[in-house]
Amino acid sequence: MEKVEQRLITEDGRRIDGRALDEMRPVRIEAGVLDRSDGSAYIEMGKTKIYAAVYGPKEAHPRHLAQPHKAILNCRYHMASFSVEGRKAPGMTRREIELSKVIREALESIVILEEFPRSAIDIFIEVIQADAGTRTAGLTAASLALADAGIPVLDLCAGIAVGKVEGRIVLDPSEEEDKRGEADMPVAMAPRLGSIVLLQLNGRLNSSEFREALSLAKKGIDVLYELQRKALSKKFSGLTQIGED
Amino acid sequence: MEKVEQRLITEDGRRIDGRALDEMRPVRIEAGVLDRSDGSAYIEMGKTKIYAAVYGPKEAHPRHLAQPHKAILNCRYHMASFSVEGRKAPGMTRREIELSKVIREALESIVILEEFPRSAIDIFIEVIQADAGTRTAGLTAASLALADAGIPVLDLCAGIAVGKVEGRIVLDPSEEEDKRGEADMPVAMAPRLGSIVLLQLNGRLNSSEFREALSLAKKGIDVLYELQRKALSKKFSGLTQIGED
Amino acid sequence: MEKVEQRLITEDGRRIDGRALDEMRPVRIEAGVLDRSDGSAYIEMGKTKIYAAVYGPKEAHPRHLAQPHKAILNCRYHMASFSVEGRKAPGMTRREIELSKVIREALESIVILEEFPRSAIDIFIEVIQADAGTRTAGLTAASLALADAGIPVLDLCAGIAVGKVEGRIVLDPSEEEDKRGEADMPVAMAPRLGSIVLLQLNGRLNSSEFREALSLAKKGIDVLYELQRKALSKKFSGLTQIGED
Amino acid sequence: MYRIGEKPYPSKIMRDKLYELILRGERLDGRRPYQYRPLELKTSIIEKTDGSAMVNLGGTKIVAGVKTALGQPYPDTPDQGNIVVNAELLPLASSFFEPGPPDERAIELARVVDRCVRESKMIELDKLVYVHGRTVLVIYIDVYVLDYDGNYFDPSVLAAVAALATAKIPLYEVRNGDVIAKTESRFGLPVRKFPVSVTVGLIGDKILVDPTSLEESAIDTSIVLGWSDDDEMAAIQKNLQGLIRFDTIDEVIRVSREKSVELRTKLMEVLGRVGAPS
Amino acid sequence: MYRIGEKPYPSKIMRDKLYELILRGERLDGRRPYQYRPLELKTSIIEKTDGSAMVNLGGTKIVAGVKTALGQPYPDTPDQGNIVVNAELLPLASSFFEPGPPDERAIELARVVDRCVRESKMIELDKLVYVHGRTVLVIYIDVYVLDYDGNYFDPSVLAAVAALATAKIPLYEVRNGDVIAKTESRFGLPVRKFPVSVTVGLIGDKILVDPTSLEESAIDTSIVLGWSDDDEMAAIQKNLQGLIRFDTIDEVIRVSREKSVELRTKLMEVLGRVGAPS
Amino acid sequence: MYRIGEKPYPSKIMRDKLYELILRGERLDGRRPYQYRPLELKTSIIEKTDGSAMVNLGGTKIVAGVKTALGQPYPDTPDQGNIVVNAELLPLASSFFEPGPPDERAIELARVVDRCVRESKMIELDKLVYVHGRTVLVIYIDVYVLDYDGNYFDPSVLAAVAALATAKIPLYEVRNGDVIAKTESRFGLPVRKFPVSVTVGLIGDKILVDPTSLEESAIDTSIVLGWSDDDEMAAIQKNLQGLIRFDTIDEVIRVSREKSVELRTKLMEVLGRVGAPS
Repeated sequence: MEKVEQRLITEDGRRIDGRALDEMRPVRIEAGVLDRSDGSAYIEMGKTKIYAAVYGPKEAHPRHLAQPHKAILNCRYHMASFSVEGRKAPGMTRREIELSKVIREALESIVILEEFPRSAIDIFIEVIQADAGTRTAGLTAASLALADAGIPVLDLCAGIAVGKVEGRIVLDPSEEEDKRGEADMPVAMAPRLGSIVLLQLNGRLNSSEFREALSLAKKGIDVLYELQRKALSKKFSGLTQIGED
Repeated sequence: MEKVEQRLITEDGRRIDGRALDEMRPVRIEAGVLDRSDGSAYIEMGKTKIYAAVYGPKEAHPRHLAQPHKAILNCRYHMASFSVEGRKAPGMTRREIELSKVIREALESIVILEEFPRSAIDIFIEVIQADAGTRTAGLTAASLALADAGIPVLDLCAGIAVGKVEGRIVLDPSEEEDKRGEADMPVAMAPRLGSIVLLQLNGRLNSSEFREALSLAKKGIDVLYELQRKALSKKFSGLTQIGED
Repeated sequence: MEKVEQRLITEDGRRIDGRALDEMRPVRIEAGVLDRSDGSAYIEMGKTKIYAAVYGPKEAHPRHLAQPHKAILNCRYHMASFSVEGRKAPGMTRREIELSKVIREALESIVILEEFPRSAIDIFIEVIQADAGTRTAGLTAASLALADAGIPVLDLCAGIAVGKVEGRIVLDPSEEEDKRGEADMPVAMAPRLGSIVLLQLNGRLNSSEFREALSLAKKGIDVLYELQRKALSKKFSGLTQIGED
Repeated sequence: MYRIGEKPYPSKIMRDKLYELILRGERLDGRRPYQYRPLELKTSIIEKTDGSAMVNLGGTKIVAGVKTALGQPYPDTPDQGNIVVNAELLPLASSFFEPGPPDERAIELARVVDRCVRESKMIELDKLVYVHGRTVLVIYIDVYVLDYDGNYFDPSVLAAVAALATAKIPLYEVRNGDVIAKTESRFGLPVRKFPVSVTVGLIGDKILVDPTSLEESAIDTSIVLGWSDDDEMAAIQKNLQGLIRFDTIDEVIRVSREKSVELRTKLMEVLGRVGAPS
Repeated sequence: MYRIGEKPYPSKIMRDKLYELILRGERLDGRRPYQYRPLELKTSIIEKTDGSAMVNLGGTKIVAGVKTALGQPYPDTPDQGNIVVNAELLPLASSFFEPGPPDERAIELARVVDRCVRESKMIELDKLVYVHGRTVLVIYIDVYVLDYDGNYFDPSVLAAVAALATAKIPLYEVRNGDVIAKTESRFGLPVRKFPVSVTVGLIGDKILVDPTSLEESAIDTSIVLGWSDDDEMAAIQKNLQGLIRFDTIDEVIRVSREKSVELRTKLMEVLGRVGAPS
Repeated sequence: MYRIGEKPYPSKIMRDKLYELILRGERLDGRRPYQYRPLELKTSIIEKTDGSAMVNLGGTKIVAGVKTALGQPYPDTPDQGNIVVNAELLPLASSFFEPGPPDERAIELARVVDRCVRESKMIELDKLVYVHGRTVLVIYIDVYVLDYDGNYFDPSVLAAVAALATAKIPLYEVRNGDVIAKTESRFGLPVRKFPVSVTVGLIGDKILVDPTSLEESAIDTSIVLGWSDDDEMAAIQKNLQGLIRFDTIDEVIRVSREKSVELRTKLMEVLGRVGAPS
């Protein structure tokens, strides 16, 4: 434990890693990165590195889980043992089980499940390095992987965390800011539907801070949404135009 | 550990909590205490507090467990983590698994399973406070919950423990008597059938002590059986007579 | 830990237990030793003591595992808690799971699975004492149990380990030789098919040592194969000739 | 993967009917949209715990118990006591629940209760350290759902908070590095906040609070908001599939805040406390 | 919930036939009602254990092994060694058994063996304490059912008791608080009782002992009685569904007592002991 | 019992076609029988590990990470550091893989990687002891299969070895029996061998290397050979059902040895090392 901790925000409103309060970390988003799955994506946000893959629609299994009028969606958010400081023991933690649930519920909101009765769609999110914002980055990659798999959706969705650090609302908190900050609020939206698909809060915010945080999240999500669309168009133009990279 | 332990039975035949040797603790029995289940009951014996609920008959699941000529009975005896001194780790202990089996076998003896081929009846016993005699109290509550669910039985059954403490046979041992006594014998009977449905012994008894213990148990069981019938009649009269409590 | 360890091989080429380099431990092989199973066998190699039993062919269960054109083979290699130095915790270790796989794959090579579509054959190997060479001895017993069950096979198979100890290739290493030696190589063959069905190596061997080890294993396997055939003929002659032992 | 006992397909007819009622300010069970079901709260019901509470919210019944023990702090908080929350959806409470280890819903419930208690700073955990980095108080909170008619979040938070607020622990003394319990006298935990959660159901552009099990299968989605005091949220959890329209958020915050004050007032009455703790 | 490999529906025809035979003093396999199957008992068969035994009772084969190690006593018995019993119904023993962790039947078997050994006070556990409250002998008893034709209780108790009675452990010495094993010399455990169990099957108003697997599916119910010596029971376990009529109990006690003497005599012969231990 | 996601029945037609191609020195994807697919190897890709590597071998993608920590040695090797290998066949890599704890294939993969590293004596484990019998370095190697088109053994061994060879650990100092990490400077592990494995597929009297997923379902069987250096094997694992004819063994050894030299050369290039380590 350090005796005197460095301030997280300088007097001129810069963060430890030099970012402005409303600035997200460098992002890289790619579609179609894994061959075996029906759709896949890769995302990097700072040092956070995540693969997502989609299998399906396919026969639901075991059979009694099949729904007569729609597909079921399964989702597993999982972290590699080496993805975190120290070493995570193999096996799903309670945190991973909870995040799998909220991510699945977010995606169930946008996938048109009624198109595939009696079938199942499996979504696998593998965090190979975790450096804050993994649930929202994982969701962003998973949404892209669904689109890459050609599964019909109402909209893409993307997510990002907002935080409260030393009294200020910041976009896309780093791990250090997350750990030492006052609040962390992961948000995901389907922008074209004008809707929130994921929303959680750890830590304390009053009503007006909450509104500020939500607006800031919207700003970041719009950027990610654009990157998702570019990644898709790059993937599909690459497939149809011979000779292109 | 106390150096000199208090005697459990005084010279004039009174027990630590003031009871006579053949006296049970205060009992409270109610039927129909939980709304969601098909039948339910609550029992208090001293500080022992237990809920029981019955679901079914319903379709057996998974299917290959279904029996063509009768219902299967499932039973889970489970203790809340906070029900005991110290804290029980979540999850079923070997003791809970054994008791689930002996309670289920006792109830299988009285339920007319042949009335519901291919179906299942689930019985859940939740001990929210354990202070000796939980398996027999749980069975007593479960039998009442079955009747409350309208499931046909050959008879109600009720149970109580008898113990040997400082050489004397006592009814309904307290936790202290159980821990420091020489023997603990849980017994359950279906009185109208003239039969024992559950019988276990931990500790040492000779043949004549065994016979004395069994008679004493019978005495206690007859009281509980009467209380079960009253609880049922209170529940069902309450349902049919408008305006009654 | 001993400061000065005894040499494992004397100057005149004898091993700690008096065996020659190419000499296996005393072996006992019996068929039909357990009544409930469809086929069974018992093997002792030195202090290694193993039972094997076969159930099937029978209906595959759960159903979705059934194969339309052949039987599935299940195999469990399991060690009793008391079979080893110290006490193995109950439950399957990673080692037991791996060995179950390689033994099953060896047996799948010789059983004519196509004769029993949609069915399952279960093989259980129980090591009640482990003193080196258990996987190959277990496989040898399992192959005999399959034959005892009357399941059609292309050939019997038998196995034995070979080791490298103080630079010398030895047959059927003892536990001490296994622990302190340079290499341990379990081998199993179907002699009449001129084929290897199991082959593993732990430790270091160069190409020529490998060839020497494989030849030595073949020598041991031929002996075991003969003992398997004798055990079978003893079992079946015993069944048909009245009055025989 | 972890979806056990999933609820049946929400019938479109039921949804439309509920929406129509809400438009008129009504509900299926006669309540108004922003009205909770009758709430009963009893404390100190399990003598073997350090603190306990039973809550009935309409047809949903929760029991929570608190036990404490000495233990090691987590490596990253050597100067704080520990909180461990476990929740179980008992199979006797509903045919939606199954026996076995906690499923994803039970884990979510436990973690939401945990966040309400922890992030609100309800307990002054730094006062529960006896030997820095070595011996602290560990507080186990076990929550059981005994009967389930929708909305297990709010009564679970109430039960956990009431059990904590009424818990009595021994006085611990440090002698030569050993921590010794003086069991003859018992004291309350250092409580400074009384968090409550409010579950809001969303249906189109309308909202309601405290949904029943039947309503849960008809609404579009729902969200749980944990208020640490009248002015501050400590936890939020959107917790069913479905969309939350941007234009409903302000009303969600406003109503949940209002209801949180109402629930906290009721809680303080039962605890025999008025206003903020000393 | 834990019922794996449940036995098939007892055919009423089989039950009636068995009852008729019993009325005439006969059984399906030619035995008399109160007659055990042939019993074989061998000890010291697993060299890597401290004690071991194999028992064949008709077509039921059991192997038991005892291992010992130093360990901590349980908090509530700081002045006693520990006994840990584990039993497994191996899938090679019967198509009724499946691979996997011990099911409810295996757990019941282990706990009945445990009670026979523990409640009979077979082993003087207070002589196995080396440092009060800190270091005691832990005795692991592992029982495996290798072949199963009914009644795994009685041969399991016999195998466990024979393995314990013949076990040899090192001499332990305490030096400066450390407990050191002197492995050069080995000694027996402090044994003072030789418990045996008797399994009684009930069919209407009649009883029989040591049921086969076929009989287990025809009788009404069964009960296991553990006798710590000729005059005292240490454990009872009714262990199948079904009713025990009050009017059969005296006969159950009488017969089980008689058979327990017979089994104990056989056990003592194999152990080379006559009468009570010194 | 542990067979999850077993591969479909190898069609006889596919087998015959593959065999015909091999006879002509060809393969389904245009390779020659003894030719590996394109290999890419990158190290230091996960900043939070002590060492990491990603390997693409055709359509098979593996990531491996190394973490180290202080721990206790195993009782039978008090004078050696520990290696712990874990492998997972992630369900995103193939429809043959399922979520859940490692199945028998993942366990086999981990144990084969472990043997290649351990039996080759790649790491001088005796240099990783800080307090004899009490404090040693524990090396955790975690291998994940991210995309699977056959042969996960060889790229997993390459990834693990590359991650180990590039790992940087703190300098540890012993002061008064305490082991203290000096994190300001980091050093490589004591590496002296560079094991690689070669997977050989067998089909009748012919062999091929590095089978794809499609080929795995057509070949008769396969075998993995771990070469610790140019002249010595450290591990062998026959790993699919099927027969290895005696008359193919010599060719298996010869070819695998040759390919191991090729793979090791490629590995050393990436690691920036030439020839044997100092």
